[in-house]
Amino acid sequence: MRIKIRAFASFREILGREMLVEIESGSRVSDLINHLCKIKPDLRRALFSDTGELRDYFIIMLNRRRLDLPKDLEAAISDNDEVAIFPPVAGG
Amino acid sequence: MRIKIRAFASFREILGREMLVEIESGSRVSDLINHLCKIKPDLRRALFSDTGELRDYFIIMLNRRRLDLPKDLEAAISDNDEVAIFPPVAGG
Amino acid sequence: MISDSEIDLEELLNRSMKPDAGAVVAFVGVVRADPGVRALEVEAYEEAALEELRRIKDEAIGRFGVSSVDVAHRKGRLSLGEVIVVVVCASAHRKEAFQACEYVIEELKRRVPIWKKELTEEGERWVRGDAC
Amino acid sequence: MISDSEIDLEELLNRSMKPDAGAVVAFVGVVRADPGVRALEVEAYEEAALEELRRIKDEAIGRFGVSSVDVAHRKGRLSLGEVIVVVVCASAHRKEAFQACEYVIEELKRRVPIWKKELTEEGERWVRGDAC
Repeated sequence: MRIKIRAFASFREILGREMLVEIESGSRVSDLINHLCKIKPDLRRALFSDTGELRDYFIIMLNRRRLDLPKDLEAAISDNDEVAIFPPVAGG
Repeated sequence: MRIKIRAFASFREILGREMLVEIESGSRVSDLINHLCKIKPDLRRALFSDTGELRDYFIIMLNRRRLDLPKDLEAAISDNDEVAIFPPVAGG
Repeated sequence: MISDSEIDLEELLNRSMKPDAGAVVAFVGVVRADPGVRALEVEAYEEAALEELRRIKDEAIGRFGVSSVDVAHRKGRLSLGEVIVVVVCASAHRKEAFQACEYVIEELKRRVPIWKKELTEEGERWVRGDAC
Repeated sequence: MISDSEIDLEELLNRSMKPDAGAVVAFVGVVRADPGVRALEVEAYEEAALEELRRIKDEAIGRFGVSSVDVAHRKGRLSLGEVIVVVVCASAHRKEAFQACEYVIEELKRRVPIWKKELTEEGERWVRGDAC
């Protein structure tokens, strides 16, 4: 299935503004993250500490709804979903 | 001595915008009020209840400083003082 | 400032917008179309009002540390929907700008010698002041 | 509204000034001249930001009973002193207009996916968001 990845701010500088990735049907958010970390090793350094723990300085939205991490790492994703990755917001 | 009287809002409609009154040297605020009530009987009805008590729906300023009534009725006034009479403010 | 002529809102705002003040909060009071009201007549004890506004402005700067406070109030005849008062507070931080702006308009309404008369279909009536 | 071009503050304010709303409160955020900063680059996840702004606006109307809430946010390159965000709340009464305006800017900063990068003399740096 095909997932649209969008990235903003510091994560845009790692992943680019937008890309389409092909991933196995039935994948979960965690599978997608692992896939992206393989393509972009800098993403692994941004998302995980040296000891492999998930950092908390990023947000993931699935179809514009914010995921509750780490719980929602197990959320299922579907063909044509839009997944956005970005740091905490700082507008205004 | 000569006192400048200024009146605003409903009190302007009774007293006029501005006038000069001559009053005996050594007079107090209360003397001035009595004098004005003689010239303008409508002022007496605005300041005093039917039983002769001072109402609280007006403010007096002496040289642009608000008087604390009824205490300051005994304040002395001097030649060329400016006394202003008006209802509670309602700007903004 | 107390003025007979229309308040230039944009000019007032632009005056406050300086690169050292990241937050500007403005209050704009508009003549509201209350039932039966056709227009408003605003009267001021101008010298005393300007003195009191200056004191309120200094208090707001002292209490909240804002960098500027500007106030403009109309006098004379106003139509429905016209701007009657503008308060603009600029500050490095937004919380203080909000607090100062609310303080200034509250104190203005409580202390500054200005009065409003409503011109209605049945005649004229002075708006009753809250505080005495 | 999220826009590349300069925010027309007067147009935004005039839109809110209707005779049924006696009180208009506006927050204007300005690019502050922090030490070393030369300009700001603003980036937005625009579709998500507009959805979130719509939710915040509805919350403010529901909670405070204000009659209108308008928000404009810049994106792209901004110079020092330029307007980055404007929130305008109109209400029959001033207390609610102040509360709604402060609510909207606080929630915007906490929830709306927009980011700022400071362009400084030494290079570029993303402004760190407070909430996660």
